[in-house]
Amino acid sequence: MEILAIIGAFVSLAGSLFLLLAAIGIFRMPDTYNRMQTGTKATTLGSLLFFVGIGMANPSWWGKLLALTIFIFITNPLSSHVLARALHFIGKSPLLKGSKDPDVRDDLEAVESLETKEGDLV
Amino acid sequence: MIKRFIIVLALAAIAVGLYPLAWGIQDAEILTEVANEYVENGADDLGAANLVTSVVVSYRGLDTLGEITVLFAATAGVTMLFAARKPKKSGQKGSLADDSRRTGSELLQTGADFLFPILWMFGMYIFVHGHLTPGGGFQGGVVLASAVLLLLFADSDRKMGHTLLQIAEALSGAAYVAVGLLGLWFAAGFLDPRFLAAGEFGQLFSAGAIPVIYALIGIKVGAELTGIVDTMRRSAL
Amino acid sequence: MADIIFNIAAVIALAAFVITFYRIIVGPELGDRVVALDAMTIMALSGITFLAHLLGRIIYLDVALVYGLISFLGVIAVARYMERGL
Amino acid sequence: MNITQIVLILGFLLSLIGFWGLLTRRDLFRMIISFSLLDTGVHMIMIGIGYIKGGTAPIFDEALAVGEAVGKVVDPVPSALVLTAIVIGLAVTALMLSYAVRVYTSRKSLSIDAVKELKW
Amino acid sequence: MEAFAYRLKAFLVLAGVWLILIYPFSLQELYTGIAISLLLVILPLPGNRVFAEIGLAPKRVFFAVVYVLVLIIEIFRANIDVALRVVKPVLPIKPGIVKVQTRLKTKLGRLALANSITLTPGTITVEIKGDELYIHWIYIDAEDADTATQKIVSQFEKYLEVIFG
Amino acid sequence: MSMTILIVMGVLMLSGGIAALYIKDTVSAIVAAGVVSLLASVIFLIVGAPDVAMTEAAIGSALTTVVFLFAWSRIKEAEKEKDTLESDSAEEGGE
Repeated sequence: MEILAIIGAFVSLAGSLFLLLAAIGIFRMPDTYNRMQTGTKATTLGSLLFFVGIGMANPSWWGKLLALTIFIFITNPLSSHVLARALHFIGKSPLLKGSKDPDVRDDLEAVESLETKEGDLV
Repeated sequence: MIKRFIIVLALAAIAVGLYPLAWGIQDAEILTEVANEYVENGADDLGAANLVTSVVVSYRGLDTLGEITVLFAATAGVTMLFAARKPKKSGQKGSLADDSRRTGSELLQTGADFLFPILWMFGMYIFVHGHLTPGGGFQGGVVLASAVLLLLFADSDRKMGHTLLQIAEALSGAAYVAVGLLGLWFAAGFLDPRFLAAGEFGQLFSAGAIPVIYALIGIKVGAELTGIVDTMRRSAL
Repeated sequence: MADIIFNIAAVIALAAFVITFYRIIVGPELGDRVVALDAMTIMALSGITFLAHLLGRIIYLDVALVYGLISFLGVIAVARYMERGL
Repeated sequence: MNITQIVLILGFLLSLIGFWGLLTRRDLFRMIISFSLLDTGVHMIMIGIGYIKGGTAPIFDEALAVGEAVGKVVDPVPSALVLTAIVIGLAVTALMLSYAVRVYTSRKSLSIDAVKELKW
Repeated sequence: MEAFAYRLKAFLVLAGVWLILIYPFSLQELYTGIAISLLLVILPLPGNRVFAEIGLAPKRVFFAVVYVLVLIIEIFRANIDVALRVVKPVLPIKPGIVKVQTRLKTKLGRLALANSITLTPGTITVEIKGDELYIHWIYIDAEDADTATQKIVSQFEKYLEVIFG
Repeated sequence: MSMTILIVMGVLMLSGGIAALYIKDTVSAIVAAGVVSLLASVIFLIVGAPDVAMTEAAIGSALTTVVFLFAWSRIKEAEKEKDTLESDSAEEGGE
């Protein structure tokens, strides 16, 4: 039992490192889309590992932790998608300031004609 | 400038007045007399594992009844304040009625459809287990309301049947009072849950009528909060 | 032994929480704040499960479930406001 | 420093922030936000008063047996009061917000200075 | 008949979630869960029809298990990718939005595809219109739609096509 | 340990409260107020009131934010309407 708890503690430690990674990503990335990239992925895995670790230390808690994990796996990417769509709608460009790759622009034009841009609400 | 000075002065006075309250205090070692009574006898008395639930539903049940009345009054007030304005017909000059709202993405709609029954079941889980876990009628009602909200977010043109809401609200309110009266007739007093068998402590079917009362509160709170939010959504100015 | 490592993990998660909170305060736009809010609530979920472990009460996990639902709903509300769907 | 003290101080400070916003902001929306902060602060004070040293939640399960609860659990009464107070807080906030929207549609401004009827 | 089928599937899903929520099983909880699930299935709730796309054939279940494993491996890869990007002094990013094709028609399948794309290395689903997904990519490798589709979508599509029919 | 978490959460909560008053953008202020509620709910959990924590998370944070956002979008719509009306009849602009 003790061994399992120690393994769980290390798994939780790994999870918290991923959470820290997400935080650093949100801190460092230059624009909102990229912040979202690190924010979504790293927090999902980090919390998954954290829950697995807690579940190893307390084996009778598996049910609720599993429910939490499933719930996070459905909702977290979905909220990221909705947020990305909203950002795109209000006209945030996904490109960095310096880079103007012509090839990238080609594919973007299809997207940018997708919706009219009226980004004055925010 | 002098106004701001007076404000700072007033806040400083409040802070100085509160200072001894916060500073000298230590962690209490013993409960107050009333709380001690509840903690010592609450579990044997009512059979509910969650003492907060015992207090909310039974010991201070009348408070909760009044509180639900306040909630109802607030819902009525919000409806009145918004419904005084007739929504303009779309197409009229200068109106930005519902038709200019953007519908949610297809994925959000699918996700909302998929999550809706699960969230309702989760809400029911919360208010049925009100006497065993930290949940309860208010939290469960909010979860029900937020499931409906998710549908409204996904599709902003969705029409909601307010008749159904009102029926649910009225029925659960009436049933709440009826259960209270049953307590008056078959047990010690109004809202006394002991007219049903106490059951085995810690199981789902225990604590007399507390799960029933909390479920009714949950349905009522859910209907009222849904009503508030949907009124604020529908009223195109 | 296990408790020490769990505490270290919790401290790291707390540090992540604080770093993310920076974006809520200064984040130049609404979108950044909402991204930070989303990440922060997931971190808080981990924190709540840790608290449940620390205090030894399984019942606190119910709070975590409601908390997760709530973070989802809040983010979607703000996003839908941004794209004028509310 | 102990937990009761910290929670009480946090509650007081949050209430003071709410008061400050309520008195200095002129925008109705900010005033309502300040009010909800004040609300949270008051709830925190009430919960802090009910705390018992080393207390845990007053819910019996495997981790907390019925007989030995006294001295281990926090006061359930403030919890119950705050529980209902939060719900009422939401209802009051919604009412204030609909009032603010009405003020905006009739006065075309969200500033509190636009509401002159009750001024003296 | 069809209505009965999707109601049965919805019932099974709801009962499963209930059983997960109340993990230390007891008979009373089971009865309550069945009652609540039946109530939710019988009521004319808006979303129940979505559950019709869930399949219970053995092949589908097998593919679902494989798909979950693949997804978890991809999530680990994504996080290592994020880690490598975040800790470098100069951020190695070249973001942009690309368009990819999907063959999936079922609603749940598309939702699962979009969620998987969001969880895998460097991509977020921004918009879905008809057969086309618009994806924010943190480091654009391939500009044309076919290569991008190959890189991002195909690995999940082949499982999801079977799982959600 | 719980003391540390309590103090950190409290400091963050207070700074969130101040931010809610002084951020220019109103919707950002609403989000900040929601964050205050979320942190308050963690604090309630630490002091042994999970019922209150659940209620605060569900109502204080989510529904309050949603209600604020609905009201704010109604005001935004009214503003739009006012602008279009004003530009239509330029001689009689409001305010």
